Amino acid sequence: MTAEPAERLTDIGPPHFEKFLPPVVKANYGKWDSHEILAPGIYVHTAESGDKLYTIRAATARLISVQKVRQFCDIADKYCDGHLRWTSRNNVEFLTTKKENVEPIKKEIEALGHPVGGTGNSITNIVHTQGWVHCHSAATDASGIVKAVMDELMDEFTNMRLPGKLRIALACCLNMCGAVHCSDIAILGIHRRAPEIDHERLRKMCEIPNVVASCPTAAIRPTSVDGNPSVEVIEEQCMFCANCFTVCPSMPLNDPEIDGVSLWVGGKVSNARHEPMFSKLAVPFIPNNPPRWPEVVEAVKNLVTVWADGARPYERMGEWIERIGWPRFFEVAGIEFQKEHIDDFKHAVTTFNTSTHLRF
Amino acid sequence: MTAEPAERLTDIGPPHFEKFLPPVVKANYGKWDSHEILAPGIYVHTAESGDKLYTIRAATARLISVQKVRQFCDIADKYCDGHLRWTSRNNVEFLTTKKENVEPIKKEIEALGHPVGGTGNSITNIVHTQGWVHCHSAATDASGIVKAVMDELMDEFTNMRLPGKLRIALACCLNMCGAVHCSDIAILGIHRRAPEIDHERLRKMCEIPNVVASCPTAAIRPTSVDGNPSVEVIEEQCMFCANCFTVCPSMPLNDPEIDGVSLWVGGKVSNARHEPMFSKLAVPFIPNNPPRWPEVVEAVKNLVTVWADGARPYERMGEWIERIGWPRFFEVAGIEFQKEHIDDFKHAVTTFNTSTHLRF
Amino acid sequence: MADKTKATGMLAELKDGPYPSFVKEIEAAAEKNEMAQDLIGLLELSYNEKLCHWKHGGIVGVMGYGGGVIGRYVDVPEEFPNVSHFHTLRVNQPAAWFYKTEALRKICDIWEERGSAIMNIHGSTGDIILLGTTTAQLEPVFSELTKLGFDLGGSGSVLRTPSCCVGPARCEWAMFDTLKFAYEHTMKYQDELHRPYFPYKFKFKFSGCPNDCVASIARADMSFIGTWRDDILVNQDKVLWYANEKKLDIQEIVVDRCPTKCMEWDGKELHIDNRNCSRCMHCINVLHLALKPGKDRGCTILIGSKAPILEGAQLSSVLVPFMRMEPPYAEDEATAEDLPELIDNIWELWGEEGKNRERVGEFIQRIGMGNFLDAIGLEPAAEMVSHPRTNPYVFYELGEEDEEEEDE
Amino acid sequence: MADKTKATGMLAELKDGPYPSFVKEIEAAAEKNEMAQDLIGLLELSYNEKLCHWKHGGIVGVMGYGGGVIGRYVDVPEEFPNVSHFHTLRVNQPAAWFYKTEALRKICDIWEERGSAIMNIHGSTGDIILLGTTTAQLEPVFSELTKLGFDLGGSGSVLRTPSCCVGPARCEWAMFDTLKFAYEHTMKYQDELHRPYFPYKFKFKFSGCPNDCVASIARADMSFIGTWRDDILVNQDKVLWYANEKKLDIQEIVVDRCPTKCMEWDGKELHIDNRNCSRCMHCINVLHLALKPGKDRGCTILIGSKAPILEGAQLSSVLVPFMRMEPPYAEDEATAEDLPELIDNIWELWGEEGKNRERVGEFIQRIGMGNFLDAIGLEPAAEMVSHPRTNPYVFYELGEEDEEEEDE
Ligand code: SRM
Ligand code: SRM
Ligand code: SRM
Ligand code: SRM
Ligand code: SF4
Ligand code: SF4
Ligand code: SF4
Ligand code: SF4
Ligand code: SF4
Ligand code: SF4
Ligand code: SF4
Ligand code: SF4
Repeated sequence: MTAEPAERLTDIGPPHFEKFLPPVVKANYGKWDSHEILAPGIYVHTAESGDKLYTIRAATARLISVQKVRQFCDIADKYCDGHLRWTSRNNVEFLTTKKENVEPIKKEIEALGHPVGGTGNSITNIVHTQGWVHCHSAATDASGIVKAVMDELMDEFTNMRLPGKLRIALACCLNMCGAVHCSDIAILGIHRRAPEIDHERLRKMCEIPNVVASCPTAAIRPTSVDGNPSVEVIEEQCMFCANCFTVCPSMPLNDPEIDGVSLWVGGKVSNARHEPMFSKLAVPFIPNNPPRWPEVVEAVKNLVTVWADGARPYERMGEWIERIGWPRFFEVAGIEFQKEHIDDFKHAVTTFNTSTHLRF
Repeated sequence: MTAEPAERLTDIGPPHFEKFLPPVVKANYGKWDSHEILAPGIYVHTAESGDKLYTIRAATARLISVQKVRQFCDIADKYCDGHLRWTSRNNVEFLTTKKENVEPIKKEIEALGHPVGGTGNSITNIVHTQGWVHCHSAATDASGIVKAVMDELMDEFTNMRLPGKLRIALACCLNMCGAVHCSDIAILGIHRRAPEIDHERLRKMCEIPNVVASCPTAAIRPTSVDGNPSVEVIEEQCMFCANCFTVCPSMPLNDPEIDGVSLWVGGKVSNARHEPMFSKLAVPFIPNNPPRWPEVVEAVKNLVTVWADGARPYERMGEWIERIGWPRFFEVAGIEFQKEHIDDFKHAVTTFNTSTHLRF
Repeated sequence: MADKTKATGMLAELKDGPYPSFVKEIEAAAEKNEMAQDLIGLLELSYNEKLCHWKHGGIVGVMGYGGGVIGRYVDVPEEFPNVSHFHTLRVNQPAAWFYKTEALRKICDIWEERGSAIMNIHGSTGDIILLGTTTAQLEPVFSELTKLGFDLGGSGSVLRTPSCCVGPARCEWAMFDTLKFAYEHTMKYQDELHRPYFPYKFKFKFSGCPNDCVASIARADMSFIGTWRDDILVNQDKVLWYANEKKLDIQEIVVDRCPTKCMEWDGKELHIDNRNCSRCMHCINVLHLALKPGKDRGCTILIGSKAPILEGAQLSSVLVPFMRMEPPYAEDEATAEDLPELIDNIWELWGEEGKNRERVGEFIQRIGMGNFLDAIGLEPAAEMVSHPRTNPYVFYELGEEDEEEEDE
Repeated sequence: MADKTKATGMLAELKDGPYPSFVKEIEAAAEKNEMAQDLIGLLELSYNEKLCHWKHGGIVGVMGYGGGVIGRYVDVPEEFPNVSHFHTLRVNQPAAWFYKTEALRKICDIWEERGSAIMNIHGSTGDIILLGTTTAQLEPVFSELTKLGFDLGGSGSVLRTPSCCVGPARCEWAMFDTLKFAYEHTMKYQDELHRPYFPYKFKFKFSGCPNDCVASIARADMSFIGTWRDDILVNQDKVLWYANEKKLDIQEIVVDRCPTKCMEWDGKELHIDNRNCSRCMHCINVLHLALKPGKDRGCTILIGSKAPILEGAQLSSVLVPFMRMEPPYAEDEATAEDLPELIDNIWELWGEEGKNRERVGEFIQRIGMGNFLDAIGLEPAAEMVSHPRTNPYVFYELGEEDEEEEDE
């Protein structure tokens, strides 16, 4: 490492969390006794000491301007001694020990356009990724679909009338930065065409062995084009994962008419009742239809509805489907079961129905 | 094909089954109404017509002399109008419409040394294979272990006091002709050393590409030995499946001190309650100890006992273990969990515990 | 010299005990048969050395057949010349293993004269195994067997001897005629059974109901398992009889063990939500005098089970969720009339594209179930999987619509 | 020209509706910020063309760090010169995302001056994402951030920014101090976080209980999830209160949903067979005023989860069934004192033998879990698997005993 100017700070890490904890949290750290949800988005935690902490949770778009952050800060300064936090699903939370502050906070944050809710058996914020706002990999936008879907589902954010929690996530490509692979409903951007190779640029920018190694299905082979070393893609072996593109920019897969979105269902993360589960393919393909992706919104809404109608209390999407069986799920959801639904990757054989357990 | 003598019969297939069905079966074919187990090994089927058919089931060793078959025939001629059958697990069954024949048949067959039983919630005959009696692949004997184990478990053949059915199977090598892969308890002959290559004979007898292709782990590579083409085995990659030996006799794996037996538990075939399940590794290795394999007998007996003690009515071995969890199974069975138990073949990752569901 | 007809040493220790002794069987045969005598000696050697003494078989068989005989040679022929050749013949059993003594006695006679006088009744696939004879005796044995009306079963890369459960012959739960289908499939495919046209072995097994008494789901490349589609027939009086007379705890033993939890019991009536019943048979098995499968019967066809070599063991998986196996056949459903075509399509595809020694289950793994279905002309059905894929590695095929858009 | 600070066309349609609009956020930023203005235009272009307009980043960053910045360039720089460079900085969040307004406002000031005035609170890994600036601004932003006490988070083949649930700060179920462990692991491994020593990325996440509110089991190479070993604490009066006052159907909602069926409810008392409880949290979640986790607390450590690229997605699997995370540490159990060594051993092994871009979960798949355990010095435990192997393809290692016998 080169010598650095004396005053340059590095490797200092984040601020110690204690600097930011509200006094009531410090005082009762690790000694909380119970919580109760008072209303959607509003809960109170009671410590063994008897101290109480009220939390008001509101939706945010995650993509947020400094102006808005300052407005949040204004509320926190006014009611919360300057304390606030965000949740693991990008909702903002205001923390106060004063019960009388709860309603004013709710009013002010809602006035800013941020509905309060997302607690208990509701649909909370969608975990999502960059999309066309920042990523070169995106097969679809992130923020736009999320906005359109949440607009439609907002009543389930501000109410707690669902059978259980429902977690939606979106990732704009198979890299799955939104970790959609374990969500009740996952929205996933997909390519459906093999990379187009720009041999000229590839020669300059990419290491051929790395490119070849990047392909999970061994679809990429070294070859020579016009006397120069390059690669070729065996199209029948390509399943459009874009890992080659991650490694080598000269192999883009984007295509406005071919790219789109797939929907996945029945994943979960918590260990409550059922072990964590992966999401499974429900709708293989919906075209990109900006700005409001109406087909995606409708399909997600439909999934929420059939689940809400069919599930027993506390049954998450995947638990409900396991109880009724996948054939019945496809039936009630009105989705046609297709070739795409049948696994053909490495562990495919472990997903086959090796029994005569069938419902007719 | 060469011309055949005119009288030579081929492709005639087996006799039509109707030739061998007892009259009462023909009369009530497909019209049976119900059955009842009157005593271990003895059951009656009642037809819609009211006709009754009594069945007396007795153990046989499967490996049987013509003399014994004739003795069975004598009994069948005397009491059953010459009708008898074998079951899918190699027990012999005498069929009669006369209730008064039941006891005499039982007496006579028992007098021949063939106990009556194997019905209902019992341990029926062990499905097994050739072993040292006939197969070149055998890592252990079949008939000997079966005899020793069944001698020990005979009380569970002649009684019906177990929680559910318990099916034991034995295969003398990984080819698993006994299809032990779905048994409550499976006894499996195993090699534990890589093949020794007889390069001289290999050259004459085996096709090198076939040999190379036969290895599931790609442990076999073409090489040349003393200037002649042959193969070599990368020992760390060999897991002793002997598939190369099946294809090429010059690669034997047999070794008196290294070969032995492993035990597997919790498989099932029927769809009753739980879907069919594979058996899972319980005891990785027990040395061959003829003539009575006392360690194997003891280990099997122990498995039967812990299951019989712990299972609820109708819970098969695998269902019981699933309920109590594998860690508890290893604990109550007194078996040490070892590296060998952890899968490392193709779908290994699907067998890992991806939850915090743990019992302490 | 010791008496060659008697086991001494280690083997003798396997003569005692309540379970029938295979050693005594060999001894019985050995009284008049020299092959059986040498088998005793050879086995004793194996027991002492903990080693088997058989060598690979090479190609032996009967004329015109590619299977049915397993060749076997001993590696110590000097010591045991009578088993120096010791080939087995697999004799195709009659469906469901029913016999008349007459036929059995004749087989015994043939085998006493021309073989070891020892057999397996039955082998794991279902054949009668005639255990050990010389090459010279193969044709004569075959000729006498066929005269008696018996033929050889399968071995090698052929259709293996089909087998079936006792089914309609003695079981009230047989949802289709297992014996008939086993017999007919054996007869129709005699050529495939005797001559190795396939990449590897192929097995059919037929079980009349989900209890699967021939282990078809674990041991057949194509498994036929009876089932029903309508409601379970309930005789409530008999249910009460089980509860009151037999003191059977219906809640614990039946209702709580139901895998889909689709039953309710209020102490008086048993209610079944048949739409959610997965036809597991448990309640019927236990309350068999009170419950019976429905009347709309047929079978589920599954594909691909096998032992571990090469790619790991497989269970069969659903290929046709429901097929009617008897008339009247409706137009819009899968029926036994479609079976020959289905089988042909599978064999044709696997025959052409299967690798040497690749079972059909492994073949499907390699090419993908979706592609397999496409190629044999079956529609995908959700019943085929326990759940849809979890990985996003989908080989999307662009539809016409997409292609057009692409051209724009 | 149109007003560059306002979305028109397609984007404008995303301004209505009850959910907060990201378009309005960009507009707000755009009032004073030219980067934000060009972002509106660029996004509108993407919406119209259904295509993203970003190119790969190349290597940009702050001096001495190998991560923390994602480089990004637009492919239409002529049209949108203000986003021609548009790199993001990942700023390491404080544990559990607690802030004081003072700090947040200062970050806003920095970012308004030197970046796009747009950010993500938070990114999927947990960082504050400062969304878009020029190469020239990277060092100044970094310098101002560090002066404020903030540092960059991870990107590339480094330890990624650890994250944790709110845990003991506000949750009664935190079975260990998630904030403390997240903070300490962030501080201890600053070097690994900023400099790419690894084959690929590595993530730590800490959840206080099996509810796993940071999705650690799905999104962390090493997942720490709180649990307990002793009995669930039951307040029977409060259980009755739920039953009688809250009219909660304890049988259906709690007992029937218990995955191990280890509970009984007779209308008066709730009985738990704790030996069979799998610590799923369900009953505690529902009856939270009546039931509490036991007092013998610690965490389960799991390894290997990740998104699908390359070998398919994985969930983390059990590595250490139970580790005590606070004193007093007993001699004979796994405790947090063993953690540094465990982590070192894993990193060393994976660092040496992992392939380029091979996550630790994939590495374990490749070398085998058993070998992995051997190499890092952990004993195999039945808790690590959902069931033992079903295939007989065991790489037996001959023990000394066997070897001797072999030599004989
Ligand atoms: C604030 C937050 C933690 C944080 O550090 O930020 C949090 C906080 C709480 N969670 Fe959570 N969970 C939070 C993300 C999660 C996640 C992670 C995720 O969704 O990505 C999960 C796993 C989700 C999954 O399984 O896919 C999660 C699964 C749970 C569960 C299990 C629910 C289930 O039945 O599966 C509970 C138990 C319950 O609600 O009864 C729970 C319960 C709780 C409680 C009641 C714990 C407590 O006593 O304080 C907290 C608030 C009440 C409520 O209803 O929201 N929390 N919780 C996260 C809020 C996210 C949001 O803005 O909506
Ligand atoms: C005779 C035989 C069929 C044949 O064609 O030969 C047969 C006959 C019957 N079986 Fe079976 N099963 C026969 C092999 C099997 C097999 C195959 C095997 O073991 O290889 C299975 C699958 C085993 C498994 O799951 O691993 C089998 C699983 C069942 C079941 C399901 C039991 C369960 O709870 O899992 C039943 C139902 C029951 O017993 O209540 C059943 C029930 C019956 C009934 C009661 C059916 C009936 O109404 O006649 C028959 C006799 C009573 C009894 O208790 O044995 N049969 N049965 C086979 C006797 C084998 C023997 O000698 O012991
Ligand atoms: C005789 C029999 C065992 C017995 O004692 O009952 C038998 C014996 C042999 N089997 Fe088998 N198999 C026998 C039923 C089975 C079964 C069970 C079944 O059919 O239900 C299986 C498991 C199911 C399956 O098909 O996968 C079976 C799976 C194998 C395999 C592994 C095949 C695989 O794909 O995994 C091999 C190896 C091979 O084919 O190369 C094999 C190979 C062999 C060979 C030919 C040995 C070899 O390596 O070439 C054995 C000859 C033994 C001998 O010297 O007599 N045998 N074999 C069974 C046939 C008797 C009969 O016709 O009735
Ligand atoms: C910013 C962020 C998405 C977001 O909007 O929140 C993100 C953005 C990118 N991720 Fe990610 N990942 C982000 C969290 C994740 C997560 C979630 C998590 O950490 O909990 C995952 C799934 C979990 C995991 O680690 O597997 C994730 C799995 C990937 C992968 C697939 C890795 C794999 O092993 O399967 C890639 C591809 C790669 O590494 O080459 C990737 C690659 C990328 C790259 C760098 C694109 C690339 O191909 O090089 C993206 C840059 C986008 C951009 O232009 O800004 N990102 N990425 C997240 C980081 C923010 C933060 O620091 O807080
Ligand atoms: S999911 Fe794909 S497109 Fe979206 S941010 Fe991550 S890498 Fe970029
Ligand atoms: S997109 Fe994926 S499958 Fe296709 S060539 Fe690239 S790396 Fe291979
Ligand atoms: S299991 Fe192996 S040793 Fe036994 S008969 Fe079959 S092939 Fe031969
Ligand atoms: S025994 Fe099996 S693993 Fe070993 S070399 Fe032979 S085929 Fe390969
Ligand atoms: S499989 Fe079913 S029909 Fe066949 S014998 Fe067994 S119980 Fe009866
Ligand atoms: S057959 Fe099985 S699934 Fe159907 S009701 Fe009976 S026990 Fe339940
Ligand atoms: S993971 Fe557990 S301890 Fe952490 S916030 Fe969620 S419920 Fe509380
Ligand atoms: S924590 Fe889960 S497993 Fe344990 S008793 Fe409660 S519901 Fe049952």
